[in-house]
Amino acid sequence: MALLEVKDLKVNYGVIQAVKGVSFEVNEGEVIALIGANGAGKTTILHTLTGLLKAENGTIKLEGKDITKIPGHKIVSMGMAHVPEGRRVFAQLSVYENLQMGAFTRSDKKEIEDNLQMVYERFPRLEERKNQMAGTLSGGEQQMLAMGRALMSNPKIILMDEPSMGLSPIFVEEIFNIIEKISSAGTTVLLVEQNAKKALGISDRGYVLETGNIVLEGDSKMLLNDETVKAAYLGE
Amino acid sequence: MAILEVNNLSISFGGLMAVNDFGLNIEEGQLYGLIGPNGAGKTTVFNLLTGVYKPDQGRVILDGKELTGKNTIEINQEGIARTFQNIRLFSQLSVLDNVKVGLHNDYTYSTIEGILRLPRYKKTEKLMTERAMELLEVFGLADEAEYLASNLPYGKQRKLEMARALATNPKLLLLDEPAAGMNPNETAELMENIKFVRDKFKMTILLIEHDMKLVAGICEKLTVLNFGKVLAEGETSAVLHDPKVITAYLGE
Amino acid sequence: MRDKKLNKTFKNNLITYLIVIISYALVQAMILSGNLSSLMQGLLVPICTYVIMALALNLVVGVLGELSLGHAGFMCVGAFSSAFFSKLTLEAIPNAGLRFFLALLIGAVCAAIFGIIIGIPVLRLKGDYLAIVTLAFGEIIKNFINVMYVGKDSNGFHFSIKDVASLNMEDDGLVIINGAQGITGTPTDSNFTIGVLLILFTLFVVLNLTNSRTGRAIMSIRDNRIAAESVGINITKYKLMAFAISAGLAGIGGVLYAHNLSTLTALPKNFGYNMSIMFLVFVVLGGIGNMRGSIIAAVVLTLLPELLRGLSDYRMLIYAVVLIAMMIFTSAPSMIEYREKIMAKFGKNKVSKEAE
Amino acid sequence: GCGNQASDKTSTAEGKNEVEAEEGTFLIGGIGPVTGELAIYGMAERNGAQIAVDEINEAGGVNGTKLTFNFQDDEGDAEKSVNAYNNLKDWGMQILCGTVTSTPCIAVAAKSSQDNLFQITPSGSAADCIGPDNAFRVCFSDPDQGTKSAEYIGENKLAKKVAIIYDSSDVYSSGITDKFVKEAEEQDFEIVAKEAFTADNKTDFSVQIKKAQSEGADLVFLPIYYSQAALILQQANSLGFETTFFGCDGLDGILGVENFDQKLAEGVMLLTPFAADATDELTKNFVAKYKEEYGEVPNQFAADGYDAIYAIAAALEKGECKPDMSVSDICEAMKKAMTEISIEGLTGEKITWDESGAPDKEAKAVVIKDGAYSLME
Amino acid sequence: MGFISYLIDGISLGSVYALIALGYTMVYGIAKMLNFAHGDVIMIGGYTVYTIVSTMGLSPWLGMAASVVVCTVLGVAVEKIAYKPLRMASPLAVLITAIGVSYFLQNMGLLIFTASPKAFTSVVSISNIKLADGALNISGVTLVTIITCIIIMIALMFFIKKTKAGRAMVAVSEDKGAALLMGIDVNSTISLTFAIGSGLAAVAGFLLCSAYPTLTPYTGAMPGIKAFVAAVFGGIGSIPGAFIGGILLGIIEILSKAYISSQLSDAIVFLVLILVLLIKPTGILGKEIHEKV
Ligand SMILES: Nc1ncnc2c1ncn2[C@@H]1O[C@H](COP(=O)(O)OP(=O)(O)OP(=O)(O)O)[C@@H](O)[C@H]1O
Ligand SMILES: Nc1ncnc2c1ncn2[C@@H]1O[C@H](COP(=O)(O)OP(=O)(O)OP(=O)(O)O)[C@@H](O)[C@H]1O
Ligand SMILES: CC(C)C[C@H](N)C(=O)O
Ligand SMILES: [Mg+2]
Ligand SMILES: [Mg+2]
Repeated sequence: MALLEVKDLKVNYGVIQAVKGVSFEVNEGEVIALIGANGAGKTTILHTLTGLLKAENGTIKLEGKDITKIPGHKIVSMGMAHVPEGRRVFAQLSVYENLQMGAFTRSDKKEIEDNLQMVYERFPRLEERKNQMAGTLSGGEQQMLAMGRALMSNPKIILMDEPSMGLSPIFVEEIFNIIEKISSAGTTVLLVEQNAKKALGISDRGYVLETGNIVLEGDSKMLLNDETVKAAYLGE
Repeated sequence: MAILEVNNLSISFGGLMAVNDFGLNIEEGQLYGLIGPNGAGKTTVFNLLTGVYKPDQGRVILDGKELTGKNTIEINQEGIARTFQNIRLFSQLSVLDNVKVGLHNDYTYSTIEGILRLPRYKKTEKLMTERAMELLEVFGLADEAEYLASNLPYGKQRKLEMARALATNPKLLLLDEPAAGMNPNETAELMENIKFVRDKFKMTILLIEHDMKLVAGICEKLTVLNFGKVLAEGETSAVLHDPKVITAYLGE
Repeated sequence: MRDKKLNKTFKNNLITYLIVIISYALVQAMILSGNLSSLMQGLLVPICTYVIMALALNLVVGVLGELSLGHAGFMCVGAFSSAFFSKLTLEAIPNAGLRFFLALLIGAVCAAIFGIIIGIPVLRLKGDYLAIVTLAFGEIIKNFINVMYVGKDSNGFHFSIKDVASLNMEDDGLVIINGAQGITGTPTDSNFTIGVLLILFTLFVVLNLTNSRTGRAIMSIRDNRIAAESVGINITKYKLMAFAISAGLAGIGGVLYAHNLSTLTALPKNFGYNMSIMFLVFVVLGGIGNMRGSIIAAVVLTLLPELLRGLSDYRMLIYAVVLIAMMIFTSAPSMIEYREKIMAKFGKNKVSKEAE
Repeated sequence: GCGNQASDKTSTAEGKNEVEAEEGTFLIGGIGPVTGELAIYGMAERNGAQIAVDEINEAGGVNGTKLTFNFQDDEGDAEKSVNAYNNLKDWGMQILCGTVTSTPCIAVAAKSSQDNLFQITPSGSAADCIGPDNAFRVCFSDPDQGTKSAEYIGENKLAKKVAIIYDSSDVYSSGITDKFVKEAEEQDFEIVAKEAFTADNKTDFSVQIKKAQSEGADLVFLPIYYSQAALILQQANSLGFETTFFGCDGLDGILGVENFDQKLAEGVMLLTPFAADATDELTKNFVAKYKEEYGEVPNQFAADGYDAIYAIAAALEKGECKPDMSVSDICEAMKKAMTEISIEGLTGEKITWDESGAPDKEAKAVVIKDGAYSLME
Repeated sequence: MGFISYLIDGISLGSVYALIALGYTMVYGIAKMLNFAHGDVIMIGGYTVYTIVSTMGLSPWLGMAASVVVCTVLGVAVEKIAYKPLRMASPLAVLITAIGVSYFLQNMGLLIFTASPKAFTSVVSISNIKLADGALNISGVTLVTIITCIIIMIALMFFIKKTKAGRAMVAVSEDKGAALLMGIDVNSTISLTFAIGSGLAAVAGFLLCSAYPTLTPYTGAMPGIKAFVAAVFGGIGSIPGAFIGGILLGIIEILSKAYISSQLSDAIVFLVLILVLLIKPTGILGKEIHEKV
C-alpha cells in the first residue's frame, strides 16, 4: 500500500482552479520528483497535502488513512513534514528556537536532542548561528534552517518545495546528497523542483505537472531521456 | 576608467564580519558577476552599495562621484538601481504602474497639475506610459501591463523588478539572483533579456547568481566572495577554473 | 489592453461621481415634492460631513497605508477656526456665501497646517505607534480647545486658558470661544447643496491625486517602502503631503459640521477618539482604499442609528450587532470567496482574474 | 409609553417611531441621552415626565384632551439631538419637553425657534438654552447656580477658604464655576484652589483633593454630577480629608447611588430645588410612583421632567390650546400663557416664568444628615 | 513630601493601567489585533463581582472567581463569533469588529444594569499603610494591584518563554501557516490567548473598581483606551513594557495635574507620550523589527 496516495485532487483559489484533478502516489522509501513550470500548481498541491489549503475535491491518504479532512496541525504528528516554498522561518526567533519549533509535536527530550545533533551534523552552519535571529540569515542559510526544522519532527515523509532555490552550486549538490541521505535513512521524500535534472537524477519516479494537470509520469531515468521533458525542463 | 570603484568596504553585524575589506572595479558597459557561497556577503554588498546599510569603513565611487554615506534615494538618483533577492514589488499596483513609479524622478509635473489634470499632466503621463510599455516589451510583460503585480507568476515578477529598476535610468544595474526559481528555459530567456538590456541601454550590470549556466553564459568578469572577503576575481572562465573557487563554491 | 485600463479607472471614477450627483438629484426631487421626512432632511448635511471625513481618512489609510486615529482632531481644528472666523465676521461680511467660502479656506488651511505638524512624527513611526500618536494628537487639540477662552472688544482680541473673567475685556466685549461652552451662535451657512459640492471637490482631489504621479509615489511607499526608496521616491515628502492633504480635507469636513449647528463644543462625543474611530469604521467597512465604498459606508452607518430609533432602548445594541455582521460579511475571506463563486456563476470570473 | 414600555405599543412599519401619534391628543416630544455616558440624566427625565403624563391623562387630560409623550435618544450630542428633534417632528410633535443637556439644547432651540415650536427644557441649564423666545426652562441656570452658591456660602459664612473641583470639559460644570468665581470676589471668602478634571480623566481625583487639602480649604465646591462626586467623597475620605462639600443640582442623586456608603455623604450641602425625601404630599407620592415604576429613588432631574410636563399642561390650559391648532399657534399661545401661570412643582412651591424663559423659584439648600436631605436655614 | 505622595498616587493609578495593559499587550502580541473591547470586558468583570458580592451578598472570593470565569468565557466566545471569521482578513477589519463588540458590551451593560452608577465594595480588605506619620498613605488596593501586576507579568513571561503553549503562541504570532506546519493548532492557540487576556481583564476589572469604586456601563471604556496608550507607550507586544508603560502613564498623569495644570493634564500626558515615541519609535521596550533586505 502506498504511503501517500492522492486521488483526483482539485484545488481552487476563489474562482481560479490551480489544481485540476491530480492523482499520484508515493511509496514507502521512495524519492518522488514533482516538476513543472512556474505556476503549474506544485506548491498548491503541497499546501493541500499538509492542510494549509482545503481541497475542493479528491482524497489524500497517508498510510491508507484518509487525511483530506483532518486539520493541518494533526498531520505533522502523523508523520508528514513540509519544507515550504520561501522557507517561512520564524524571523524573530533564533535558529535554535526555530529548530525546537520543528519538534513541537514531540515530547521526548532525549530524542529531540539527538535529532538536533543530527541536524547540526547535516548543517554545521546552523550550529554556528544557533543564536542568530532567523530573519537575518542569508537566503541559503534560511533554506538550511527550513529543512532542519522539518527534520526535527522526525517525519515518515517529507515534502520539499524547491529546496535548492537560491543555493550555491556546491550546496545544491550538498542538498541533493542530504536528500539522498534522508531517504536512505528511511524517510520518504516528495520533492518539488525547478532543477528538474538534479531532481530526476536522485528520484525513483517523477511526475510532470502542467497548469494543474499531470501530463507525464514514470521512472525518473525514463523521464530524463524523454524528449518533451528535455525540451521543456532540462533546457537541452 | 572604471564606472564603479569600491575600496576596502566593510561591515559587521554584531561579531560577524559580513563584508570584510571588499574591493571592486567595474568598467562601463561591463556585465560583471558577483558569486560566492551562501552567506558570503553578496547581498550585503548590494545593500552597502545602495545605502541600505552604512559601511563601517570603505568608499564607493560611481562614475567619479563619491557615494559613501549617501542614502538610498540619493544613490538611486546618482545612478544605481537594483533588484532584490526576495522580490519586492508594489504588489497592489498594476505592472504598468510599478514601472511608472520607477520613472517618477525623470518625468515630472507638480501635484497640483496632477490634481487639476492640466495639459502637462496629460502630456507627461502619455510619455511615461509609452516609456514604461517600451520597457515592459523588453521583458515580454506588455500583455500583463494591467495585472496586479502580485498576480504575476514568479518568473515574471523577477523580470518586472528589472524593468522597474531600469526605469530609473541608472548607470549601474544590480541584480540579486535574477534567475532564482526559474527553470532552465526561463533562465535561458532571461540571459537574452539581460544581454539585450546591456547592449540596448549601454548598461553596466553587476549581478549575483548561483546558476552557473547563466554566470558562465553572460558574465565577462567575476568576483568571488567568501566569508565576506574576496576569494578570487578576473575573467569568468579563469575564475571558474580556479581551484580555490571550485572547492569553496562550485564543487566538482 | 492599456486603454482598457485607463477606461477602467476612468469608468470607475465616473460611476462614483455619478452616484453622488444622481443621489443628490433624487434627494432634491424628494424635498421639492415634499416626500422627504424632516429627519432625513436634517441628516443631509451631517451625512455630507461624514462622507468627506471618510474620504479624507481613506487617503491616509487606504492610499498611504498608515493608520490615523486623530482625524476628528483635524476636523475639530477646521470646525473651530472657521466657526471663529464666521462668528467674528457675522456683521462684517453679510454675504453668507462669501463668508462661508472664506471660512472654508481658513478651516482647510488651518487643518492642513496641523496635518503637517502631526506629519512629522508620522515619518518616524509605523502602525500602532503612529495610530496612538495621531490619537494623542486629536485628544490634545480637544483638551486645548476646552480650556481656550477668546474674546474681542473695542481694544482688540483677548486670550486666556483660565476663564472668561481673566480675559478682562471691556463691557462691549464679545466672548467668541468660551472654553468648554465652545462657540455659540455660529451662522448656519452650510446646506445640502454646498455639502454635495464639497463631497465632489473632495472626491475630485482624492481620485485625481491617486491616479497621478504623486499618488503612485504614495502608494509605492505603502506597498514596499524599501523598494520605493530604491527607485528614488522621497518618502518624507510624500508621506507629509498625504497627511497634509488629508488633514486639509478633514478640515473642510469640520467647516461643514461647524456651520450646520448653531453651537460648537469639543466634547468626546463629537471630536474625541471615538469619532476618529467612527471614521475609521467608515473607511474599513467601505473597503480600504475604495472611495466609493467609503461614501456608501459613511451614508449607511450615519443613517442606521436613526432608522433604528423605533427600537428605542435596543437601538444601539442592534446597531452594534449590525456593525459586526456587516464587517464579517464584507471582509471575511470565506464570505468573499462565497461571493466570488456567486459572481462566477454569472460569468463574471474574468473580472476577478483581472487586476482586482 | 416610551422606552421599555415601548414593546406593548405597535411600531410603525419602517420602525421609525415606537409611539403612535394618537389623533386628538397633544403630541409632546422629549429629547435626551438614554445611551452613552449621560444616559442616567436622560432616563431620569424621561421617567419623571412619563409619570406626569400618565397622571394628567388619568385625571382626564388638559381640557379633556390627553397627552402623548414620545422620548427620543440624543446620546448627549448636539447633532444627534437635532436628528431626534426632526424625528419627533415627523412624528407630529407639537410641544418639546427637552433637551436634557445644554449643548444639544442650544442647537435644538435654534431649530425649534425656526419652526416656532414651543420648547421647555427640564434641565438644560446653560444660559443660551433659552436664547430664542420660544424656549423656556425648569431648572436654575448655570450662572444663577454659580452666583447663588457663592452668595449662600458667603452670607451664611460657611467658609473662609474655598476650593473648587470642576469638570473643565463640561458645559454645565464650567458654566457654574465661571460665575461662582466671579461672585466670590463680592463675598468674603477666598478661592484657594480651582482644580479641574476632564471627561477623559475622571477616575482619579487624589491630586485635586490633596491640593484642596494642602491649601487648607474648609469648604470644597463641587459644581459637578454626582457620579464623579461619589468618587471624590470616597477618595477624600480615604485621604482623611475632613471638610464640607457644597454642590449644586448636579450632586442630587448621590444618595441614590446603589450600595453607596452614605456615611461618606454626611454633611454634604447642596443647592437643589428638589429633595427626594421631602415630606410634602406631592413629593411623597411622586417618589412612591417612581420607585414602583422604575425601582429607583428619583433624583431632581426626574423631578425637572415631571414639572416640565405640568408646566406644559398648565400653559396649554391657560392658552386654551386645541390639539388641532398649528404648532406655531400653540407656541404663541403657550409663550404668552407661560408668563401667567404659576405651578406647584416638585422643584418649587410657586414656579413662575418671565418671557425670557427663566423660572422664578426658590433654591433649597439642603444638607445631608443621617443619609437624608434636611433643609438648611 | 508632597512630591512623594503624588508619586505614590501616580503609581496607584499607573498600576491599574498596567494591569489592564498587560491583557491588551498579551492579546496584541499574539493575535496581532488591538482588542478595543478589552476595556468593556473589564466592565463586565466589575459587574459580575458587584452582582455576586453586593446584590447577592456572597463572598468576594466567589465573586472574583466567578468574574474570571465569566470574562474568560465571554472572551473566548467573542473571539469565536466575531474575530475568528476575520482571521485571514486585514487586521483593520478585526479592529473594527472589536469596536462593534465594545459598543455591544456597553449597551448590554446599559440594558442589564441601567445607567445609574453602582458603588463598588472593594474586594480588598487590607487597610491602608500610613508612612511618615500619616503624611504618606498607600492604600491596600494599590499594594494588591501592584503585586498582582508583577506576579501576572512574571507568570506571563514565563508562560510565553517556557511552556509549549507559550511557544506555540509565539509561532502563531509570527506565521500562522508555518505554525500549522509545526503541528500547532492555530485556532485553539488563539482562543487560549483570548481566554488568558479576558481572564486578566476580569482581575483588572475588580481591582479597578476597588480602587475607583463607581461602576457604570462605561467604566471600562476610558481606562481601556488609557491602557492601550500605556501598552503602546511601553512597546506594544512587550509584557514588561506594558507594566512600565502603565506605571509611567499613571505617574505622568498625576504629576502633570499636580505641578503643571489640572485642566491641561490630558494634553500634557499625550504630549509626553508623543515625545517619548519620537525618541523611541517602538515604545520604551518595544524591539525594533528590521527586516532583512
Ligand atoms: N494565493 C493565490 N491566489 C490566487 N491564485 C494563486 C494563489 N497562489 C497561487 N495561485 C495561482 O495558482 C497557480 C499555481 O500556483 P503554484 O504556486 O502552485 O505554482 P508552482 O508550481 O508552485 O509555481 P512556482 O514554481 O513558481 O512555485 C498559479 O497560476 C498561481 O498564479
Ligand atoms: N541585518 C543583519 N543582521 C545580522 N546578520 C546579518 C544581517 N544581514 C546579513 N547578515 C549575515 O551576513 C552574512 C551575509 O549575508 P548575505 O545575505 O549578504 O549573504 P549572501 O551572500 O547574499 O548569501 P545568499 O547567496 O544565500 O543570499 C550572512 O551570514 C547573514 O547571516
Ligand atoms: C442633566 C443635567 C445634568 C444637564 C446639565 N444641567 C446641563 O445643562 O448640561
Ligand atoms: Mg511553488
Ligand atoms: Mg543574497
